[in-house]
Amino acid sequence: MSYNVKLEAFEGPLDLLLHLINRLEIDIYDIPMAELTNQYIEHLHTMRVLQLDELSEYLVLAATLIEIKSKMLLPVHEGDVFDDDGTDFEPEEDPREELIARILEYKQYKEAAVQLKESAEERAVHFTKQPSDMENYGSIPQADPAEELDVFDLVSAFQKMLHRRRLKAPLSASITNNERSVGEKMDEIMGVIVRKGGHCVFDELFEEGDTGGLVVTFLSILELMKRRDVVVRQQGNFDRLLISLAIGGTEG
Amino acid sequence: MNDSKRLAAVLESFLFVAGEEGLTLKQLAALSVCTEGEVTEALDGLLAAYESREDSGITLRQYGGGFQLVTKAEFAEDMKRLFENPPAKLMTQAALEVLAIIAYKQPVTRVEVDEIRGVKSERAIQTLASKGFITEKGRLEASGRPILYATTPYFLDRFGLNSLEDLPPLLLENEEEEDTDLFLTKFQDMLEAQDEEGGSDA
Amino acid sequence: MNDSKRLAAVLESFLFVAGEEGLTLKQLAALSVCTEGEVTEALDGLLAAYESREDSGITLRQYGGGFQLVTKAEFAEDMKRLFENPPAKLMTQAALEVLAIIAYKQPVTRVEVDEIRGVKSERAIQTLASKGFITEKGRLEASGRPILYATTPYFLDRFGLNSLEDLPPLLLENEEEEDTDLFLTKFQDMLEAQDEEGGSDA
Repeated sequence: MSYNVKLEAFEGPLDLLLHLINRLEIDIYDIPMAELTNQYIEHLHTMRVLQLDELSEYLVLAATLIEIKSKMLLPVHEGDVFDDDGTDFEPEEDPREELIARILEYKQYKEAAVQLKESAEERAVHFTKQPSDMENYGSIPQADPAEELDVFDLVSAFQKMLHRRRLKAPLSASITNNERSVGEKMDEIMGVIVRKGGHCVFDELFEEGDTGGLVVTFLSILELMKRRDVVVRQQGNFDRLLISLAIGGTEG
Repeated sequence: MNDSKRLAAVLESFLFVAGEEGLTLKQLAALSVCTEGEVTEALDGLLAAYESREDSGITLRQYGGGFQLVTKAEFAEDMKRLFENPPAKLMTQAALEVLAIIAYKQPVTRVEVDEIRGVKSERAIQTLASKGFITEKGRLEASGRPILYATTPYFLDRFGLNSLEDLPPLLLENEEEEDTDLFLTKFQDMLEAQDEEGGSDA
Repeated sequence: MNDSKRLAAVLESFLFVAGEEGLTLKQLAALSVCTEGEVTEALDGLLAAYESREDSGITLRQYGGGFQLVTKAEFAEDMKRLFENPPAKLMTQAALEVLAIIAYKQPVTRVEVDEIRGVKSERAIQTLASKGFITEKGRLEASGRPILYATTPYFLDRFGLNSLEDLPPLLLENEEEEDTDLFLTKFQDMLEAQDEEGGSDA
């Protein structure tokens, strides 16, 4: 079970290295290899709970660090390197150069990722609407959905829908929470019928749009009928239903 | 900021996002944390502003129990240009959504597709069938015996897939916190319904 | 009616209908039968009007090359009542890093991404593809013909970018100046190297 635990959320060996460089306030262009290597390996020990495949990636970098460190310990090329005027200076390649380049490149993208995230967050405060349904206007969609499209457009379309649905899903839930209970709704319906002079067209009670509300209204009417507080009549087939206050309710 | 103007602006943004579905007075009041009276007043103001502004292409409409933003009737002719010659992107999104759902969840009924999308998909299904991307695949043994839809070999061909297994996996891992919302969970359940019980991921 | 105001109104109604799909300048010009210059001017006017009106809840933005109407940022908190669940954490740090690398270096292979990060990125790439942020873009003409990845227009939209040129420039740590520093530093190192070697670990 402990295999899965990550001590700290490092995104890989380079991320750990960057973290150490920042923490130790190391000049990235002048890395003290011995210190950094020690710290890195020490950190690996405390992170020994890493998954094996991740660990191997950390170990590869550890090996690189050790290699660089040992290269730097080798005696510097004798001879003309230390000429006073430097004319004969032959720039020996710094064994750290490649590492520095890698760290810098990784750092660039790590910072770019932060900016991307900020950019996405800025975008996320603006909400949009679904395209209007053109079928309402009588147009016939004839576009070939596969024209110059690939399977990733399919995925994009799907994700777009998920995103939209994700935003919308709670709407009905939050509205339903505001709905009255059946008891409250029954009182409300009785009030409406009384105000309308004792009669009310069935449909008039169902003017609200959301399903939850409609269900509550319907249940309330059924309950009122059951209690014989109201009577529902229909003149003929397909006629509108009329709800009336029950005269001299038979309750009791 | 002037409070009544702010309320008008908030109502406009709610109505905008709700689009064609519209919102009832009650919903608007709940969402804006105002009384229905205040909302009614603000909506009157909005409507007056839309109608008086010459540079406004939209206006407010009341229907049944609700309100919705709509394009002004006077631009019907211009709208017609859009509907008669719609940009491909506008037309394909619906069809692609339906196709994606059918591809991943086949065989599936129209009602199920509607439920996942939250809108009617009949038209898109017709279009897809007439293009040969999907086909009927028997009927569900349930009341009404609804038609089951599945993708065709032509679909695979056009999207460069060898088999349905080549469809990129949809993101259904719990790892991504983003997706632990109600809807996706529900969708996940639907997809995995046949499979295992949701055992503990120790 | 004032023509430029009418154009603004017509554009608003098109943009309203298109919603999140947006419309490009070119499409708007074609649909409104105006020049792109006229449309640009009218859009500028619309934007200024939205931004100055206190009773306006919407405004204009350009994402992924298309113009779209969106709700104003200042009402984000109110909008959250409509959605309840805040629209989520974006994605993991790993996925963001991979996305950044692909965005800047596209088209790029998985191996290149792995090398920059020093870790395997396969899973993150899968996540990004299934979210529709990246797509396969052909194959590299090299041994194994590895897949090349690139970002999608959907990525631009969700990250609030109009085009890839809008990506913030990578911070190059002032390479020019640093180069000379590096040289000097290096030289110093070498001078100091001898001293250090004796003392430290071995």
